[in-house]
Order: sequence, then structure tokens, then C-alpha cells
Amino acid sequence: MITMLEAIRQALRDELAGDDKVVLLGQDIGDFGGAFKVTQGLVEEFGEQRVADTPISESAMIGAAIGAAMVGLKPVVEMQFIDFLACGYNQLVNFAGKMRYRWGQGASLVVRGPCGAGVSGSAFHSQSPESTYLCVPGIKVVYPSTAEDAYGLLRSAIQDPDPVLFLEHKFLYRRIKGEVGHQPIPLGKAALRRRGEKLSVITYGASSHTAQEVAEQFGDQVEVIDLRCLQPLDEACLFESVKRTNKVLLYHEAQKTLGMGAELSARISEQLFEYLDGPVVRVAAPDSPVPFSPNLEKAWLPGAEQLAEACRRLLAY
Amino acid sequence: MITMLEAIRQALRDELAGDDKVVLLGQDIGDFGGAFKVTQGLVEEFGEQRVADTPISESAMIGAAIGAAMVGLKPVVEMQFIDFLACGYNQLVNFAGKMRYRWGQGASLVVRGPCGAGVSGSAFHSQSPESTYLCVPGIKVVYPSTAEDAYGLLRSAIQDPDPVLFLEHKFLYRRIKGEVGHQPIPLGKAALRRRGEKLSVITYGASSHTAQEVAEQFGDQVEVIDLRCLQPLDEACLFESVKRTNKVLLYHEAQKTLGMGAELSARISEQLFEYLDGPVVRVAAPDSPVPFSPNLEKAWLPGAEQLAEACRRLLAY
Amino acid sequence: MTGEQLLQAYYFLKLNRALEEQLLKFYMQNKVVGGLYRSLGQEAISVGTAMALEPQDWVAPLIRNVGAFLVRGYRPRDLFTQYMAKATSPTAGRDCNTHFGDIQRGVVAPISMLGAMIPVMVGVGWGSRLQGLDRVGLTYIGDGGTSTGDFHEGLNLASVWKAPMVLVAEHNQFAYSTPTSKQMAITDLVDRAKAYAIPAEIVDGNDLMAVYAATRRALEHARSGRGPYFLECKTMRMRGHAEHDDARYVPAELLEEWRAKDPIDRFSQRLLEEFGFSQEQLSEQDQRVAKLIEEDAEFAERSPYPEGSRSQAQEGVFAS
Amino acid sequence: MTGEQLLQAYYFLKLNRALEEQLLKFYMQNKVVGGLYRSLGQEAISVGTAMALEPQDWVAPLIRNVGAFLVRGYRPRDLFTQYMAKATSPTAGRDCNTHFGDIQRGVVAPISMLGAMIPVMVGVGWGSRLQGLDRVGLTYIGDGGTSTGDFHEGLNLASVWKAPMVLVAEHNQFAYSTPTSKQMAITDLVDRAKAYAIPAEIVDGNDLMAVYAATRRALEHARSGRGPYFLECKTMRMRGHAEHDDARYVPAELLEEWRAKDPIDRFSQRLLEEFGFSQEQLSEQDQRVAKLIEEDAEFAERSPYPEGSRSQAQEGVFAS
Ligand SMILES: Cc1ncc(C[n+]2csc(CCOP(=O)(O)OP(=O)(O)O)c2C)c(N)n1
Ligand SMILES: Cc1ncc(C[n+]2csc(CCOP(=O)(O)OP(=O)(O)O)c2C)c(N)n1
Ligand SMILES: [Mg+2]
Ligand SMILES: [Mg+2]
Repeated sequence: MITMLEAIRQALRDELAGDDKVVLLGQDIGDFGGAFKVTQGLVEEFGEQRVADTPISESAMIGAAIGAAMVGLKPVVEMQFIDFLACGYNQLVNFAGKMRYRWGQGASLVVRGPCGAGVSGSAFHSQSPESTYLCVPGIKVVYPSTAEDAYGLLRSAIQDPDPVLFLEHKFLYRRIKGEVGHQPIPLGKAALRRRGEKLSVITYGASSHTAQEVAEQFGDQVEVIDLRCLQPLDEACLFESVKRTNKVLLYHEAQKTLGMGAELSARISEQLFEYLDGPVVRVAAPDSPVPFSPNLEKAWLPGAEQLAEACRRLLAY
Repeated sequence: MITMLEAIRQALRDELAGDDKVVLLGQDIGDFGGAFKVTQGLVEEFGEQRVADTPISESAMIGAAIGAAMVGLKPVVEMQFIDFLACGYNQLVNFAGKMRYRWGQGASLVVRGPCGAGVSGSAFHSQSPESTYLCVPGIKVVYPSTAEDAYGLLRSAIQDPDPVLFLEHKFLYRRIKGEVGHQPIPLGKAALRRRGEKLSVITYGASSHTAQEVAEQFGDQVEVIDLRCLQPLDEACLFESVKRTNKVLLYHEAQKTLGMGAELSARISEQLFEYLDGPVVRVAAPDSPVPFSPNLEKAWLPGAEQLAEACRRLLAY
Repeated sequence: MTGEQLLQAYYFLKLNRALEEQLLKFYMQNKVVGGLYRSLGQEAISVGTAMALEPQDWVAPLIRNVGAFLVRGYRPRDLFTQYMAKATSPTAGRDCNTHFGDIQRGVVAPISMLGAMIPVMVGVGWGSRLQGLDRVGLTYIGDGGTSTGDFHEGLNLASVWKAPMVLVAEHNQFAYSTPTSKQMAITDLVDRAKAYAIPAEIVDGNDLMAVYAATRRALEHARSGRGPYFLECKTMRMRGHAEHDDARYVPAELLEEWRAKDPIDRFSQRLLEEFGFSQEQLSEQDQRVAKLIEEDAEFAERSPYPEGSRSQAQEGVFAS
Repeated sequence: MTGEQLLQAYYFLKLNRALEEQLLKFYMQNKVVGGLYRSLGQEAISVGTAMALEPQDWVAPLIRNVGAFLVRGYRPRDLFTQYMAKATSPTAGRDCNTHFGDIQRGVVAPISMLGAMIPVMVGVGWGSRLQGLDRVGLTYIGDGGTSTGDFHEGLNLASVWKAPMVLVAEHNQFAYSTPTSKQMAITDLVDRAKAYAIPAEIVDGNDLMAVYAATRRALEHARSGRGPYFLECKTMRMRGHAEHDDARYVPAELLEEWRAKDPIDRFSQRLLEEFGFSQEQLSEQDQRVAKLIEEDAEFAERSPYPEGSRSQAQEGVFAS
């Protein structure tokens, strides 16, 4: 059993070892092993060329990764915190995301880094940026919740021909462990985490664990689906579930407004209207920055109680 | 009758004249009058200090506006095209948007500029960025569709204590005219453009005009609501409408995935489930960059035919 | 430059200019979709720098670098059809003007956001070196574009990584309507390079041979593992930002002064006077140019627009 | 500096250090929420620069500028409660460590993204001048932070607008684990300022009087309408990036060398030897410091955490 953090490192190592086109770049990722130590030891194994430290310049880092991808490399860019991707926003969204459509040349690159709240990181070390990169074309978004998935999905992300944003919830880094295989897991497949008959809870990332805990309280009523990938999205899996349970609750840590739940809700209302026996409910974070103090952060996070209460209400509907 | 572009200029002029804290900054906005000539003549009237040219540096422009707002000015930043706001993303989202929540100091500033497709501007001069700034906290988003609204809402936006993104559809600049008043129009009020009994089409921006044209084909069946402001949102107005018509169609030019329609759909499903007599339908642009060639762009844009067809289907549901 | 190269340079200079003159005709006939951006008076920079490249080098041209596309093997028709939004254009009508490229030819398509190409070409150079390839990445920036964050981040990264990369700064006095004096507090762009300890030199951008020679030095420096190189080409934008801009803000004397320094006139004169070429030899090239322009203009005119099916409009965002 | 100012500087230096020593205690007791960032060995920069400001000037301190907060009238309790996430902190527990400010005091709260404060303080200076106010905006940047796009865009804009703004670059040899040599190809940060024709000088950052004098010059320059000024303070980060970082990557000799240049030791010595202060006078200040630290530490410990209601957690994003 290894932690999610170790699983990510293992995926990077296996990719570096198996494909000499794979290179890593990031701040302090070499000798220092990165702020979270994800890349620890990799520079010793693969050298400074392939595990490259960069200056503090997120836009240049992503731009350089795009250029390197064009000449055939498969760069993996670490953001020290995913929040800092805001400083490289233009390169990712306007360069990487649009190039294949515009002139037929794609960029096979991964931007990865720690996201999410729950560790008192406050407003700039806790963000959940998935909507930001889902509401523009051209970027795949992967968000594992287990060590196994982190390993397998990261390997697929690195080999994927398109730009992938790989989100790693920092709360999970050392808190969950798993038996990690050796195989990539294809992008775009959701995981049914728990079978239930009356209500589908659709979730991803750290929230997937809370959802599973909560679902237990409801015997065989609540089904939990972990999306794992937000783009490409496994619509078939979640539609099948909703058709069966006829009720759906969307649960995530990102803000409610224009969070992933909004998109899922809209798709479900549009395509499964006749299957619905109740309103499509969202449980998500408020539309505010993430507060610092643990009590405030706890009140801010959409926690187990809030989810359980919403499940109860929806089941009773 | 003046054009929407003139109405925007008039609002800027009236604010500059009426409040000496108002200042404009942007590329080529002084002597040259801006790429679209929105600020033409203003530097002569108000001087280089208050109508300030800047170097090509969107991040610094927004940052400087934030600082100027802190010392009591009310800066209005022009983006030559709103697409270039991508280069100032971090300052707007992480600095301006979060400061009031974090330490109680807000930034009264407006970022404005031309957005939208339909003029063969291709991928980097045609974007509809509203979702990008709605899915993060702290930024108000205003999107007028008439000359009157452009005037009145821009005046309110400039006086608003919070950061406002003011979106001007470039297709409308010179194509629509209106009788413009002298009064600000408060933010957060939608406009009922056309009354109808069987279906509410909720829209905004240039799409509002298409929606009104299409609605005419359906006699008194189709109601058209123009949001005018996406944040703050006039939920009461649109909920009232949906409760009356029991069917709703969300129509906009921005991409479908995580477009404003997704959020509206989710709110409606969540809160008005029992009023719905049909699926909540979205008609929006595809999830791709905006193509250049007029034919392609036309096929890309969610046009009148597509909307009419969707109305027909939903009315018949 | 060999005699053959000189003649070739002459050909490309003329082709660049004739191409834009043809585009201007199309523009006046309303056949150009969107704005028309000219490189009038700056042709020596695109042609001179691109000719200095080795075949394995890569280039990322901007809007005024039509000459670089031509040197790199693109035809006038590629520019015509791009500007006219035809189905036969390199992007099949998906993107505009110079927004095209092809990695097989080592040409990277730009995005509009100024400065963005710099980090990307740093990555091209760096990524090539990692693979043991002898390849330099070259791109351009305007005086105005040097104010962007990407300019700074890109050059800093290039200098730290000693990336084989050459940046050609076209100092044409204006950024849209903004003169350099309102864009920066320095007068020479080379001063920007000091922030990165990147070797830099100023070159007369209207002197093709000087541009070529300086670019060779720059490439040689980059190729030898000593890192990036910065070239400031002094020149003048002889038209508005685009054809719809009458450039009233440009002092007439300034244009006058620079008209006398026209890069093509000067180069032709040197070919005749210094290098002993005959008028016939040049006329022969002019004829080649005229013929190609005519042929390609016709091709572009005959070309269809994209049909405009929804799938054409939407597909191809992802590989799968 | 007057005798009174010298004593005051001594007081703030010691307060800065004692405050962090108390924070370290809290940290060891697990009472600090999140990381603890120290300014050990760099105190003369924050204190010297902030003391040079006039009351109407504004400052935007970063994570290592605790001294600037103190000079500006904040108390140790403000830092303690911020670090401990208490309800009594300036942000009422909403944000962390030095992420607080108050425009009444001319103190701007930073965001984490390095470089971002620079354009903002350009706006503070520019916006003040537009209103006829005699005010300079001063902020800080680390060696690493000079690689960001905002550094470049901000300084360029400042220089073009001649904004009354002072940038203090703390060259403390490392950016997290990255030595300056891997951050940039230059050795002196002042070389960055050449790109903007901004006057710049290097100052011994561990010499409070030198820092103060240089900042006075810088402010005077900015105040007089001649535009921004760049000050590079050479110093050394004497701890890890944060307390959880053991900074193994820092050569022991380097620390040794800089320990001998401790800014407080040096300043004390000069006060005693050159300026004729007595040990008693200094001890008196030490006692003031100790008393205030004790009082405020107690205050912070006694302070409650925010209750954590949903409204506390969510509200206040917009004014209305
Ligand atoms: C980041 C960004 N901001 C604004 C623009 C709009 N824009 C396009 S060209 C231009 C002027 C460019 O001037 P310069 O870099 O000197 O190049 P030149 O046109 O003179 O060749 C501007 C402001 C842009 N393309 N990118
Ligand atoms: C834009 C951005 N990228 C990355 C980080 C993460 N980060 C925080 S501090 C730091 C090192 C800063 O070094 P320096 O600027 O030299 O300041 P010092 O810590 O030495 O005072 C880094 C990389 C950040 N805060 N902002
Ligand atoms: Mg220029
Ligand atoms: Mg440092």
C-alpha cells in the first residue's frame, strides 16, 4: 500500500523510465523534490535535463512545455500550488487549448499540482479550479480520488495527445493509500463506488470519500459515482445510474455557481427529464474565497452533514 | 438615436464629467480613441491624466487599476479585445475579486471591452468569457444588449463598489441604436423583452435580439427575458416567468458546457422542479474555438433557426 | 551571402511586397475577410532572418512576417486563401491571416496575444536540445510586444536554461497608435536584454544583408550552446496598424525619412552597383514573382469557401 | 537618522525578531495554523524601508516584511492572531499570516502570487498623484519574484507613467530551494532595472542605516516626479523558506558567513560604539519589546477562534 502522493511519483517514474520523451518541469522539483515532495528522487534517477527546475514564471513554464510538446516531448509541468496556474492562464487556455482546432497541431502535455481546501491554505493555496478550465475548449481535466486512479490516470494523461489538467487534492496526498498496479487507466471512465437504488450521488475528488461515507448511512439507497475525469466525461455511466435511481445529487468541493454540478444538472434536465422523480440537487461550496481559520473553512466546505441532510430530503421527496 | 457604441462613450463622458474620481486606462484610448473608437474625443475633453494610454500589459493595467481604486479612484480599464483579459486574469480574479472578502477592502473598478463573435474575428477576437469570470467569486458581470442599457448599466458599473466586468458585444456596437436617457440603470435587474405564455427564453447580449425575432414567429407563446446582468442575477424575475410558462429555454452565444445556461438550468431544476412541464433546454455555441471563415462561424453560432427549432420542439413537448 | 542567395533574397523581398500588394487589391475588392496587416518597409527583416535559418531550425512568424512563411516554402496562395477565409487555406478557413503553421516545416502558428510565442519558442529550442537535435527556435516581437509579461518570463527562462533561441525585435516605432516613447522609458530595445544577460545587438532592419549577417551570428551563438540571442532591428511601419487605420498619428516627416530607406530599393541598388547584377537578372526575378502572384491569386479567387457544416465548425478540438 | 530614530529602529528590529521568536514558540506548540515564514537576518530591510516612509506613503509588505507592519503601527498581536487564525486577527480569521492590511494606515494586503503587488503599487502611486496627493507606494519583491511577468509589466508601466513608486528587492540568495543562479542569468537584480531606465542601487540589506538612507533617496526621487526607483538589498535568508523546510540545500558556510553580518548585532554595535548609546538605553528597549510580546502573546492565546458560522464563512464577497 502506498499513498496517493507516492502513487503519483510512481506514475511519473514509470513514465520517465518507459518513455524518454517524458520530461518534468517545475519550481524546486529537482534536488528539492518539490514543495510536496512529489518528485523526490526523480532528478537523481533521470537527471537535471529531464527533471528541470524553472524560475518563478508560470506562463513561461506552460509556454515552454507547449513548445517542447511541439518538438515531440511529453512535458509534465508541476504547479507548486494549482492556484498559481492563474499566472499561466493565457498560455494554457489560448495556446495549448486551441491549437489543434486552429491548425491541426496538438500539444501533448500535462499540468499537474495540488488543489483543494481542508488544510488551512486560505484563498491562494486551496482553490478548486476545474470549472475555469472546463468552460473553455481544448483542455482535458482529470481528478483522481484514489491512489490507484492517481497512478493509472496520470500515466494515461501523460500519454494523451491533448493538454491535460491533472488535479491532485492535497488533502488526500498522504491520507489515502492504495494497492497500485502497473497499468494506465483510460481517461473518461467514471467509477461506480457504491451501488444504490434510490438516489445517485455524482461526485469526484476528495468529495468522493465523503460521499461514500455518507452513503453508508443510507443502506442500499444511495449510489455513489466518482467521475475521475471531468473532461472527457463518462455521460453513459451517470445517465445509466440516474435512469435507474430517478434522483440525482451533485456533490463537489468547488463553488456552486458554474461548478461541475451546474453542467451535470443541465445535461440531466435536458436529456433525462422524464426519468426524474425529484429536483436535481447540488451540494457544493459557497461562492466565496476559501477562508483560512479551520472553523471557517469547515463551515465553508460542503461536508458530510450537509450532504447527508440533502440526501435525506431528496430521498423523502 | 445613438448607437450602442456612442451610448457607451456617452456614459464614459458623463461619468468623467460628473465624478472627478473616474479615470480611463487602456491601449491607444487617448488621441487614437481606442481600436473601436469608443473613447474618441475623451482625451481632448478630460486630458491625458484621466484618459491614460498604457503599454501592452494587461496584467499591469488591471493591477494599476486596483491600486488606483484603493486610493479612491474609479478606474475603467479598456481591453482592446476582451480576449486579452486572459493576460490579466490573475490580477482580476485573485486580487480584485477576493480582496473585499479577505481584508474588507473592495476595488471599485470596471474592466470593459468588445466580446463576442459574428464579425470574423476568429479565435482570439471573438470570445465570450462570461463563464470564466462567473465561476470565481467577487466579480460582477454586466452584459447589455441595447444602447439604453449600455449607457445606464455602464454608469452604474462605474459607481459600483465592486469589480465589474462590462461586456460589449462588438456585433452590436454600430448595428443597434437607441434613445439614451441620462440616468444610471441599477445592476441586477433583468428586462422582460416580450411577453409570452408557454415558454420562457432566457438570454442576454446579442442573443437577446435573435431571441426576440424568433419569438415573434410564435405569437404570444414565447416570452423573452434579457438578463442584462449575470452577476448579480435577477433570479426573481426569471423564476416568476418560469412559474408562469412552465417551460424554459436558455439561449446564449457562449459555449454550452458551463455556460450561463448551465447555471440557470441547475437553479431552475433545483428550485422550480414542480413547475416544469418539459426539459430545461439549452441552445448555445459548441465547445470549440470560434472559427474564422464566415460560413463556419455562421454554422458555429447558435442562430435563429436553431433557436426556433428548439422552441418548436419544446412547445410541442 | 552567395550570389545565388542574394538573388533569392531579392526574389523573396519582391514576392513579399507583391503578395501584399495583391492582398491590398483583394482588400479593396472586399475579398479579404477581416483586417489586412502589412509589412511594408519591414520585408528585409522577415526575409533576412528566415533565410539565415538552417532547414532544421524552427520559426514562429507573427502578423508582419509574411516573408518568413515564403522563405520557409509557403506559397502566396497560402496567405491569399488565409486572408480570404477559403477552404483551401492551410487552416481550411478555421483561422485567419498568418495564423497557420506546420511542424513538418518547422513553422509554428502564432496566437494573437503578444509575447506568447517567446516562451513557446524557448520550449522548442530547449526540447530540441534535450533530444540531441541541432535546432534553434526563432521568433519575432514588436516594440510594443516587449512590454508583456511573457516577453520577460520567456527571455528569463531562455537565459537560465541557455535555450537555443533567437528573438528578433522589430522596432518599427509604433505599437498600433502608441509610439515607443509611450510604451517604454528606454529608446533601444536591446536594453531589455540586459535584464537577462542575453547578448544583444542593434541592426539596421532595412538592410537585408545586415539582418542576414546578424541573424547568422545570433543563430551561431544559440547553436553553440551559449544560449539565446536578441536582435533589435530598427525599422519603420510604413502603413497603419492595419489597412483600416489611416495612421494619422504618424508624423509625415518620419514616413518621408524612412521611405528613403526602403529596404527593397536599397537592396536592389546594392545588387546592381556593388554586386554586379544586371537589371535583366532582377527583371527575371520580378517576372517569376509576377507569374506566381498571378497564378496564386487566381487559385485563391477560384477556391471555394468552407461549406460550413456544423461538424466542420466544431470538430477537431481534441485528438479523440 | 536622529538619535530618537536610531533608538526606534533598534526597538523595531528587536520587536521584529522577538515577535518571530514568539511565533516560533507558538509554532512548536502547534498553535500556528499553516506554515511559519521568517525574516530572520532580513529585519533591517523591512524596518529601514518602512521607517523611511512618510505617514502619507503606502506600503505593501510581503510575507517576510513583518517589520514594515510594526513600523506602520500594527502590534505583535496582529501577527500572532493572524498566524493563529484567531477571530481577533485583522482579517477575523479569513486570511493567513501577513495577508492583511488597512487603507487607513496605508497598508495593502498582499496576495500570494509573486509580483502581483508591483502593478498594484504602481496604481497606488499613480492614482495618488492624479489626485494631487504627495504619496509614494512602496513594495517588496524577492529575487525569485523578479522572474514573474508582473514584475516586468509593473515596472515598465511605472517607468512610462513616472509613477511615484519604490520597489525594494530583497536579494536573499534563494527562492524556496532555488538559488539565484538558477533563477536568472544575472547576479545583481539592479540589472533588471536597466530594462526600464529606472534608477537603481545596491545596498547592504543587513545595514539598517544604509537601507534607511537609500530608501530616503529612493522616496525623494519618486516624490519629486522623476518616477520609480529600484533598490536591491543584498541579504540572506537565514532559515528555510518556511519553518517546515530544513534548508539542507543551503551551504553551511554561506550561513556562517552571513551570521557574522547579522543586522541586529551590527546595528547594536554601531549604536554603542559609534553613536554613544549606552547598554542601559538598549536594554530599556529590550524590556519594552519583551513586555509587549508577552502581553500580546497572551492576548493572542486568550483570543477565541472564529465561531465558524456559515455566514461568517461566506459573506462579504460583494459590498451589496
Ligand atoms: C496581449 C495583447 N494585448 C493587446 C493586443 C492588441 N494588439 C494587437 S497588435 C498591437 C500592437 C502591437 O505593436 P508591436 O508589438 O509594436 O507590433 P507591430 O504591430 O508594430 O508590428 C496590439 C496592442 C494583443 N494582440 N495582445
Ligand atoms: C506566481 C507564484 N508562483 C509560485 C509561488 C510559490 N512560492 C511562494 S514563495 C516562493 C519563493 C519566493 O522566492 P523569493 O521571491 O526569492 O522570496 P523569498 O522567499 O526569498 O523572500 C515560491 C516559488 C508564488 N507564491 N507565486
Ligand atoms: Mg511596433
Ligand atoms: Mg529570495
